[in-house]
Amino acid sequence: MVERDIDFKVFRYKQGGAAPAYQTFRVRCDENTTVLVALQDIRRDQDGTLIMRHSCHHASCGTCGMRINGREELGCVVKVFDLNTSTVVVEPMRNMPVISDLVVDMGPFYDRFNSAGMPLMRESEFLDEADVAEGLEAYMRCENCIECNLCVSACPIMGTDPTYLGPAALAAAWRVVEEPRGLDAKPLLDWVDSQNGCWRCHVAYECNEACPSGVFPGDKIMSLRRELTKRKFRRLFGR
Amino acid sequence: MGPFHAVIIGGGGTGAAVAHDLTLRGMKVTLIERGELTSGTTGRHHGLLHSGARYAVKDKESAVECIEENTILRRIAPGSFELNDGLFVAITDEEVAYSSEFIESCQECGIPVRRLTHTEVLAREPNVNPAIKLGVQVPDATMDAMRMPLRFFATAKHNGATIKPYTEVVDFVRRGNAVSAIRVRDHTSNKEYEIGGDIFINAGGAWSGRIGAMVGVDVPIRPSPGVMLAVYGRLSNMVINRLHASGDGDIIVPQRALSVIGTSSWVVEDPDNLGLPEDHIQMMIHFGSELIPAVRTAKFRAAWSAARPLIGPRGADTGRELSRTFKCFDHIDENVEGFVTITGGKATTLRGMAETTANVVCAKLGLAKPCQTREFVLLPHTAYYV
Amino acid sequence: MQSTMSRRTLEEMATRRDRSGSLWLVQAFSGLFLVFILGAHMIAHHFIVEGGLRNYQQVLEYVANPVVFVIEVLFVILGVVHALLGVRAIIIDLRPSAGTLRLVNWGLVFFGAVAIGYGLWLAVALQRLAG
Amino acid sequence: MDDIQPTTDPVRPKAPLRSWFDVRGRSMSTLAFALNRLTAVGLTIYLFLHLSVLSLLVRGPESWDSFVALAKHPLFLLLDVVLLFGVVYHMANGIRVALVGMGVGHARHKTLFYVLVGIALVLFVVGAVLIFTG
Repeated sequence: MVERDIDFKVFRYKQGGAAPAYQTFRVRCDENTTVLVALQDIRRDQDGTLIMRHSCHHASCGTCGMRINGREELGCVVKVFDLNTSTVVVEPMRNMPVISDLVVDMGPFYDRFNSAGMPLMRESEFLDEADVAEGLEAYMRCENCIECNLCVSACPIMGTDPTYLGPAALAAAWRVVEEPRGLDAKPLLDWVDSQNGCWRCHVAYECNEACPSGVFPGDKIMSLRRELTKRKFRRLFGR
Repeated sequence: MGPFHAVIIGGGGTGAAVAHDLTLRGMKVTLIERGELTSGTTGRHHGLLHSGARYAVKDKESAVECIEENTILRRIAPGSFELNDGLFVAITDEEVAYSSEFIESCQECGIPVRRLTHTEVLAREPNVNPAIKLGVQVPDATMDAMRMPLRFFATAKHNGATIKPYTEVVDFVRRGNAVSAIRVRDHTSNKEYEIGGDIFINAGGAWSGRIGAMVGVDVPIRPSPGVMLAVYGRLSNMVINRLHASGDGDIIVPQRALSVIGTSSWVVEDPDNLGLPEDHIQMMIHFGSELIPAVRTAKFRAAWSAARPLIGPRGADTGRELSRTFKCFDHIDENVEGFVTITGGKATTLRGMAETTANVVCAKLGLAKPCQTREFVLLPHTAYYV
Repeated sequence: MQSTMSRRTLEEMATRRDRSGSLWLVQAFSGLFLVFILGAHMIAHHFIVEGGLRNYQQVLEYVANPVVFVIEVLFVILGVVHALLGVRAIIIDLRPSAGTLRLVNWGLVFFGAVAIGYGLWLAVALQRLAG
Repeated sequence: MDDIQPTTDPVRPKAPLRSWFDVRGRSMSTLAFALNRLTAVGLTIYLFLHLSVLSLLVRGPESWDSFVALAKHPLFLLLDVVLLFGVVYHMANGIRVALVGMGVGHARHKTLFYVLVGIALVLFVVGAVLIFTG
């Protein structure tokens, strides 16, 4: 297997310490080495104080969101050789407070969901399939959104105004509007029908580009807007 | 004197459940984890909520633990699972012959089973290898390997536990033969400080041997990694297992929009250095495609290794021969007071491991508080962040 | 690790849950109309006449045409509305406080009214001049 | 590094100009957005300049015709070309944003962009030639 030395230019920051700076580490990589594995190798062999978030290592948990060469990515599924650069720049996500190194505080991400005032985040969805195994009502699966924050990091509007609800929360809102499952979606539509809601989006579609999990928040924001436009026109012309 | 203070080292599923259990029993709890929560083995397994059927023939103790905990977890963590059951499929005649022993053993362990014919299996799971001869349906499920344990952290936190990720233990402080404090380094600020406590619980999983060594006790842990492969697409809705005594690449777990194929097994010394043998990835594709042929053509998503914390003597070489049960060690046997280790086990049994540990801890401290975690419905994972 | 969004930010989110978001729709529709009107305006004024621009007399004759008059009036109204809504969108992205935003809103309404009023006056005056 | 927030404090917004116009590593749509905003500012300034210049008409033929003479200077025509680009681009991208933003054809927003901006560029080239030769 081919092996090569790759330089990783990593964002470093410790609370109460020196100003943030980049530190470069040289790591031996092979074809299977992902950026996350390389970072773990750095922690093991070169600097035990380097910290990052990670858990599942296969793009299912959404913890290892970071910026790799400027793009929002999950470190666990980006192979170093696929980047085709001899230096890989690794930085924490944007639009979030950085706790240390590559670790951001996910609090604001969840705060936005909670400001809806109704259950917004779905854990699982039911699948429509005729032949279901005995003893089960329907097959079910976990929702696509893995709450990785990459869309929030990529969004240019989020970068100027944290009061924007942001792509992740809006996408979750659309899931409820699309499939209310007994919930009244009206208050939710009212919630997103605001200056900080779905109208705030400027259609830069960075969220779609960044989404690693097939949620495509940009499309869902547009779907919310279509729904609201219809509603407004209906109201304008007396339903 | 206030409540006893328990300090838990290790923020995986076990530590999470121990923190939850002990807070419910009224103790003051501090948990430290050197990295992100669930960043060791916990988040990284294939996400199977075991029915226990996998162990029914050879390891009844584990099988019974699994089915009991499986039932409890469905009750206390609703929403964290894809409850689609599992299928054990027999492909060879040998496996068909094995099926009666398998079904009997499952029944002995209290695992509900249903035998399905070739046609029934393919009607439910059309992607499964059409050469299969029969299937056995068991109550397996897919779990969200990171969010389910996070619910234990969330609940513990809301009940008063202090959870400190990015905090690594660097030394133990002893008073006489008792551990009286740990010295930790906070990696977010590079500051070191001490945390005192009445009892110290080593929940380091595959790393628990290393933590034990810092205190000078021997934890017989064998970090035993396995390789997993994730491909795009849900190739099945039920968990598909090979109906044989356990082996490599014999399970496919659908998870969100992915399918995870697992797993292999070997033994390493350093749980931080697992590697990712290319031949094991190929093995997953090879054996996985025997279960579901589409594995061969499915688009690659990720391949990774995770270290099981198996209990066993030195000298084990593949880890397959080791039991998957768990054990709580009170190191008073080695003349160390105030230090217990909980290790072994698996994600499915995390609550049970915590119950056992908390029982040991309470007995040591003379605290007569019963376990409440069997019925306590956990907060959603999002509660951890607010 | 107990740091979530500040109470102030959350309150800000709550108070700013106003309906003005759908002004975007006005922006979009005025924009779509402008495509036609501005298209007509530009072609008529700059690409039909020899030399690109009309002299004084040509302009007056042109504006005397009632269809052109209506188009120009519509253009002034839609153009000003579209432009000022755009300015407002940009200002909102600069995170004004609720008070500043109120001030901006009134300022833009005033400015818009003046601009439209001026445009209408100009159109009428030119038509008068044309006789 | 300036757009990272090394703090545990609540999210502090960074300079908006950077967020809007730093298109390094961003996708086509951010470029489209940045350009849209840039042309918007230009066109707004132009609109009000244009309106005020028109007041020359009321002052009589001399002032207007001397302005027309000035407007035919090549440098002025160059500015016209820049303006034309702003208009056609803002128009084409605006149509896309309006449609997509109302949930019309958002699944094919990229195709929409290339088609509309393609048309706009053709209009621009034709217009630019006309400005100098017409």
